Amino acid sequence: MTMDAEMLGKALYAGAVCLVLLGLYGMVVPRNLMRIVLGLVLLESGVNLFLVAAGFRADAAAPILTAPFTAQAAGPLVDPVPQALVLTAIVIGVGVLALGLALVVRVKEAYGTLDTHAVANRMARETGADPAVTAAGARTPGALPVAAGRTAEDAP
Amino acid sequence: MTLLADLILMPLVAFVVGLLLVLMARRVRAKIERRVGPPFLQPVYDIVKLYAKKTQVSHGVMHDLAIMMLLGGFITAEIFLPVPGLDGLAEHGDLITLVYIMMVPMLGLALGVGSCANPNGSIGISRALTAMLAYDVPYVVVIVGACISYGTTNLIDIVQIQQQGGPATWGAATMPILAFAGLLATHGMLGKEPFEIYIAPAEIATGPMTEMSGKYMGALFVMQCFQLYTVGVLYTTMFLGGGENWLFFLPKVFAVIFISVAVTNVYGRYKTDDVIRWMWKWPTGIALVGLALVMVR
Amino acid sequence: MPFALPFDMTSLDLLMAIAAAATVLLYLFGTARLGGYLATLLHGAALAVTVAMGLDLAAGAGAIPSSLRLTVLGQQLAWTLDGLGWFFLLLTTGAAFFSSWYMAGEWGRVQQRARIQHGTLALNVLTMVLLLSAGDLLGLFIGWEFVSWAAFAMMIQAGGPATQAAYRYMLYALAGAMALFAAILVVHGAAGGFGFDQMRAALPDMSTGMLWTLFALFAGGFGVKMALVPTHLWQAPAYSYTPGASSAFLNAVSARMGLFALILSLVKLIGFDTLAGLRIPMTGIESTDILAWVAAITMVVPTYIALMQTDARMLLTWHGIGQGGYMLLGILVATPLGVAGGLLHVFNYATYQMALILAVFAVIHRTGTADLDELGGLITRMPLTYVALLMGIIGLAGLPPMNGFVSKWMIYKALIVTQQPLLSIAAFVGTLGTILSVYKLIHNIFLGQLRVEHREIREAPWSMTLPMLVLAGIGFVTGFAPGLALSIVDQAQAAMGVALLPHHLGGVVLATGSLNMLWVVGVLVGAIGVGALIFYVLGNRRFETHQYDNYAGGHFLSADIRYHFSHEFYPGLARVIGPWYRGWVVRMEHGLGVLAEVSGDLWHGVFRAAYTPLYVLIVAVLGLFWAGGAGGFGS
Amino acid sequence: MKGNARAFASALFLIGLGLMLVTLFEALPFGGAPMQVGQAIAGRALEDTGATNIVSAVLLAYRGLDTLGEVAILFVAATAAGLVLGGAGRAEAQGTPAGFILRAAAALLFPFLLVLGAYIVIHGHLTPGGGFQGGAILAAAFFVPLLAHPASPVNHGVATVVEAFAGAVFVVIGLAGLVGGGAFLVPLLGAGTPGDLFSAGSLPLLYLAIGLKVGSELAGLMARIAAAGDPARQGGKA
Amino acid sequence: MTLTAHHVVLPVALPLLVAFLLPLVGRLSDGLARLLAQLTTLAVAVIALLLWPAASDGGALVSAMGGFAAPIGIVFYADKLALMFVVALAVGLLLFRPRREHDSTKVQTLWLLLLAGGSGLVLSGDLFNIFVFYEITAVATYGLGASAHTGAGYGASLRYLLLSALGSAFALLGIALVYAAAGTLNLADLSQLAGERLTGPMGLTAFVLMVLGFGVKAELFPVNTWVPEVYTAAPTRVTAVLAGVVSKLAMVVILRLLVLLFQDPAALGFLLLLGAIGVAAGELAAFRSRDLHRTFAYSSIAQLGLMAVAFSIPGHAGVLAGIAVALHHLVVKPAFFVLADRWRGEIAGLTGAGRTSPLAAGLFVLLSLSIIGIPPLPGFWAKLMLFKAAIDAGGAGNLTAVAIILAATVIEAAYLFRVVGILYGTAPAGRPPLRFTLGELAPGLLLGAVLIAATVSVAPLGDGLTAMAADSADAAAYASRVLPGGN
Repeated sequence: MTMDAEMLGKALYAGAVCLVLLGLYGMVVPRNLMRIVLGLVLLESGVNLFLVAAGFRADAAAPILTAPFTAQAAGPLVDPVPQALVLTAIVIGVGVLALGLALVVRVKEAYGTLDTHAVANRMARETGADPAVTAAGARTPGALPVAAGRTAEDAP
Repeated sequence: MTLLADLILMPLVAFVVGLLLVLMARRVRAKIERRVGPPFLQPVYDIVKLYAKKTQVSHGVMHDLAIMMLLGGFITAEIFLPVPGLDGLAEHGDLITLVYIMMVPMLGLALGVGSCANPNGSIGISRALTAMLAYDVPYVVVIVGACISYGTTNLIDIVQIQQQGGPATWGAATMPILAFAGLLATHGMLGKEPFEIYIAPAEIATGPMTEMSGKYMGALFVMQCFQLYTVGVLYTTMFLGGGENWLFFLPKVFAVIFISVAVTNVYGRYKTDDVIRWMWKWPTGIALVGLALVMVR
Repeated sequence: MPFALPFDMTSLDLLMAIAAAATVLLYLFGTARLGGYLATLLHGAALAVTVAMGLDLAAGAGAIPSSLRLTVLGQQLAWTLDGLGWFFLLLTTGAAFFSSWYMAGEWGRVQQRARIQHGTLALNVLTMVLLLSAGDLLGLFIGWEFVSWAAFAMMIQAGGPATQAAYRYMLYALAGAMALFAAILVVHGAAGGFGFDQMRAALPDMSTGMLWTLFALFAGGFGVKMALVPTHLWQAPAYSYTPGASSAFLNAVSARMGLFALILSLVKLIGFDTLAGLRIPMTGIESTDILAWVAAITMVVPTYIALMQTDARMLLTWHGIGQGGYMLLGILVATPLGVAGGLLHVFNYATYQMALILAVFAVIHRTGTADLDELGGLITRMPLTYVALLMGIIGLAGLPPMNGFVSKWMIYKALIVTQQPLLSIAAFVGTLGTILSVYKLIHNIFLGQLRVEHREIREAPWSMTLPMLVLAGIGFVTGFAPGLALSIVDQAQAAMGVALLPHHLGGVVLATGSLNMLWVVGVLVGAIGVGALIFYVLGNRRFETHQYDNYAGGHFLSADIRYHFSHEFYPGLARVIGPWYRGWVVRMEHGLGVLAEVSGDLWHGVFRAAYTPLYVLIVAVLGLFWAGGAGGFGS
Repeated sequence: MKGNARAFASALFLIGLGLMLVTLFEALPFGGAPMQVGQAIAGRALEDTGATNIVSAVLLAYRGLDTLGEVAILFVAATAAGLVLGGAGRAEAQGTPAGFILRAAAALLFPFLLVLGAYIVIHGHLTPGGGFQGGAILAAAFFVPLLAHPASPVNHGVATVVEAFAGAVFVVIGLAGLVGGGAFLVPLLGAGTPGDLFSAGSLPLLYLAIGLKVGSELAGLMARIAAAGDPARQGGKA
Repeated sequence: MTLTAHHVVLPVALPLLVAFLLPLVGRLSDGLARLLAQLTTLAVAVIALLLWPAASDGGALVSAMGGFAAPIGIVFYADKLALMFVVALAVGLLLFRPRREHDSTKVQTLWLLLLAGGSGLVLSGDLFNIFVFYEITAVATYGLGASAHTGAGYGASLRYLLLSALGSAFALLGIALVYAAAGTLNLADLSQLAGERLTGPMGLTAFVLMVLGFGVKAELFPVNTWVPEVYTAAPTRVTAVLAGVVSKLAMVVILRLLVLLFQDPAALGFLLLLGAIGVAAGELAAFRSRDLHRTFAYSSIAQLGLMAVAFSIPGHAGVLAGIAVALHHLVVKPAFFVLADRWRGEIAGLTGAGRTSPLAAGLFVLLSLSIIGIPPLPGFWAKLMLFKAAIDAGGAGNLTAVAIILAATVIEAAYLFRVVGILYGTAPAGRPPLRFTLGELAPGLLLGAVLIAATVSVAPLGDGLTAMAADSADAAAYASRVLPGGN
């Protein structure tokens, strides 16, 4: 394996690890749900990068057969399977992200804030203490929450 | 045949010796109070007078039954208490049985007094039972200690063991501390002055005897005779080597009762709590020390 | 078998069939007009079969097999009845018979849910039959759970405070059951199976540590049901608030299932010699000594708590706990005399405790209350109940004419002969406390001043007084001739593998002082006769005065003045030992509850936290570190 | 926990995690992938499926079920978002009109995006790209006009019909294999000559179905989120 | 038509087909869409049952997707265990179809996709394919969790989505590690290579990541904080299915990983630790919860912890115990949630509810007795199997786990019978009677009947389960059936 392939490998893995760490930091530390969703995206891209890197072969070409269309002619090929997996993983990421954003919109409407502690406290109060939350009494999505801003008890 | 003789003789002997003991007690009290004291047959006169009374007031069937249980209980106790020459049924019931048989009359009295529905009577009985609990704890320790050291609970064997070597092998000699604790407990058992919390004439108008009159009071007097005799003989049997013959036996019994009577007339009455506290502190402590010594051997 | 059975059914199967049929029939027809008598009939039949089995066992049958077999998930469960099981079975069916007889009459009609009471009583008998005839440890555990839950069903029906008491009982019972489950699992681990013989085979090569855990788990698990001291708080309220006849049944028998299981596990399976071998290293204290001291404390402390009770039922149930201590102590002496004394005490206790509880409920039936401060002077109104209660308390206190004295005497004798002074003193002190508290019971209810409102109450109906008096009669007869009961005890003692105690009709002959109750009771009765003679012959005829013709220190006692002395009956004693009741065990129980709540809140907080990804991260890092460590990094 | 304490703790743990991951990846044979399965597939992909783009062969033939699952996930996400956003009453999608450049370019871009998307979808089995990539471009094609004129009402009618049929076609092709006694998602219609448009049997059909489905779903999804109102402009501070 | 091995894919393909078409049908008429959805679910259940005899005699039905043999293509492996869970899922979804006010075509679609995802999860024999089906189930669960249209519903679903996505990323990282180390994704192939490729830190790290990933749905310790929120906020019928059936499917996946890939004691120890903590956490939190929903949510965390402890015991005894606990919980928990559906709000507010609806209270007592493990109910036999397996396996870890479970049982009995006491208490005047309509209670009573039937026929049931466990715990048999000629 030539020197640059070695360096490329290191760079790829280092990149993947950095993305994963950034993603995790983005999910754990911030208080705003939107930032956590974005952290999630970073994390998933890091994992996808690692997944692709797992199939890389230094002296191999991309798994597309050109003109003479014979297997032997094209020489050693990079492992196609991880590339297929990554495609699926990316689409999964998109799907989950879309649903996440939809929920973020709804939470913002329902509670007027995206701060995890505030949402957690109001949710607990809504289901825990307030037995009146029966199916019939569901709050229609459109209704504006009573206290729009951050109130005292939302502190962590 | 001899058994039938024993059955009849033992209670009578007990009654007579009891009367003498009561007389001795009253004489000693008189001497301490510097007066002559009652004539020789005074206890007999008292009992006869009470039985001869015209009006015999009863408070229900249980009151009568109590008197019967009283006398019956003590008569049974006497039969199971071996005295020189008369063994009675000691073979069939040992020391523990005897202690429990002595409680039957106490229970009978309590039931009788209870059915009199007199508050003084009830308070008296409550105090009597509390006193019983107080003095019985050291007494039990003494009994257990004695039985373990003799290795048997059969009264006849206990007497024989003590008589083998004369005074040297008496209970008091081999277990002096236990004997002394036994003496203190016996004093409490007699219900005499420092521990006389259930008669207490000043506070509860002679307690249980409030509603007793006529032959009921007479029965109580008889009970007193039996009680003095039984307690005295029991202590002698356990610690003073019992009696080879009556000549040596009676002085010992009288000596035991004399000590108790002498002490009685010098003391005022304890409060109920103090009776318990005193009984559970000194006699029990001494008895436990005695017990420890016995166990060490 | 004295009578031939339809097909290859053994007598044990017949008994199980009767018990099962009783449960179903009584639940359906309990409130029917003749429901009560049907119940008595069925329980009577069960008693008859048990007695027949006894004769069979006496004829040397060893054990009565049952055709009930069950193989589940590779476990074979079988049910056979041996002498030990039969002894407790006799008590169970006997107690059920008297309890249903008591319920058959007026008491049953006045109950709102007699159907449930009848049904649960029959259910309890069925579950106890299964427990007593368990053929292996798994069968024992299943039977144990059945009995616990059947008792729970019986306790909870009264509602109100009874539900609370039943809930507390269920927690204790379940904790005990889990300890038992752990024990049989430990055995399974060592012996590879749940069978009794497998356990015995595996005993020699068990390490001492494992034997200690087995001992602790068995003693703890079964001790909870017997209400040994640290776990005794639940029994008094639970057994008191159960309605009438069921409470009598529970008091007489239910707690003794714990003793049966303790004997089965510690004596029959592990055996006295192995237990004796188990010593605390430096001190030479044996495992049985520890249990003996727990039994001693169980004898003394609950008795003196009973002394302070003001409710008659609570007083008696607290004594129930105390008496349990006597039985265990007797058995743990491990000599033929001690074991016979302990087992005989189980029999005697069942007779007088049941009589007492039935009497107290008869008083409740008539006066409506069991509070000792609200009663008094009932001897004139309810003489028969008085007699039953009197004979009962003489038995409970262990005084000569009644059978209670015989078994207590044997226990004292065994303790003294085996040179254990402190334990025997504890036993005596326990008895003294009992005497005081039973006198308070009979005085506050029957003696003293009759209340105005109780003037017209009538004696309890025959259907209630008769069972009581019969039980008291049994107590007196087995007191007069203890040999009868001792022959029953021999069955159990033989099955336990302990040498039999030579005895005759009157009692026991021992080199160190023997007891012949024929003479003791005979002379006592004779002497009382002489006392009666003296009473009636000497002195004039007696005449009765009315209760209010009393004299109290210069004060004429009229009806409206309330002068019955019953509240705080032993004031002096209360002042001395009052401060000793510091309720350590109550605070310990409360502490456990708080601990569970605090840790529950802790976990509740964790689940409600808003930053769970941090926990996930932490666990991931620790997991990887462990994985790395375990796998050997870079290897 | 206070804010910064939590940040510090998580940073600490992250560094720990990072170190461990790095040392772990050191042990991985980078560049020398074991190719246990990859080598076999690379060798036989051409004559099995006839597709020159081996990744598409893996995607549609060897791991066809993954792709079906993946499409299903997108569909689930779209349905769930629809359920969550509901949005029946969200007709008046207010919003500031886009800038002039966007409005002008939108009309111009639309046809090019369509052509490019279609090309990538159709040539999926020959050249890099395929149903998903093409579908995304198609979705962008339909989304750009929406960005240009946010006020214009979006009709989901057509999109759902296309979506439904495309998904159904994919599964029916799969089941067709089953009917003939073979396995699910068997490549049908022979391999054809490698290189030309109509080769690799049923793979292009599958890719077409995927392309349409992904395109309509993503477009519908983005439209619905946009219609639900921009979270930033939704009253109250973030 | 005769059912061949290849028809194993139908439980996945059929619901997907109908799900894709449902929005169209929904436009025509809602009723038709709901009917079609339920018919499909019924069809899946019937197919799975028809496949049962074929699976039981041949050991398992193996179907290679696209005709490509094992290591290259994706393989479906349907043994009795998998088919049983497919049937359970289908029946569960039928039994607990959403109530009128929560129902719409979209919910029906999600219902079908949950069925497809769940079946695929259990049937699939390929690691990445399992991950894809896991994601389908997860996203369907997010959607259904929010279908109550309440603020709490959205909030709970969002937090659950974030946690689950974090878990999925870890799982994907784990799968990538496995692929980087072993080069193949087929479980059978991997189980043969596991010997030399997946041992050491690499394999363990992959295992830890995958357990954290799949653990989210299997309610394992660190990643189960979403359980109380989602189970309380979601409509109760959804919760009944999620808690009852879906969480078991994820646990089966973890079982497959354990049995086939990671027989390493360190891995088993890690799962044992998570399981034991889960049991303790679940029971203690349930002891302090104030309403029935949260109590049962925490109780299901504890039960799943029990399963994790069972599966962490090597050999088929552990697997048998785990399956027994899973099946028992699968019957009991939904029935509990049926009760919780009507008895909402503070537990204290339920006094006297037992008198107004005695049948429901009777059911509650029966279920509590079984979940505590009182003989002769099946709960007892399940726990007995678990304890026996743990004790036979020996080791300090197992013993402490048994001790924790025993203590937890007492706490479990405490909070369950505290509720029983309240139910049978005397209702304060003026409280509207919480009466159960028979329709509402029907699923609960049905499950109660199943419980009693199981009690009666515990012996044959036990033998069947033992055979199933012996088969699914046998990695060699798995590999020989899947790999052609077992290379």
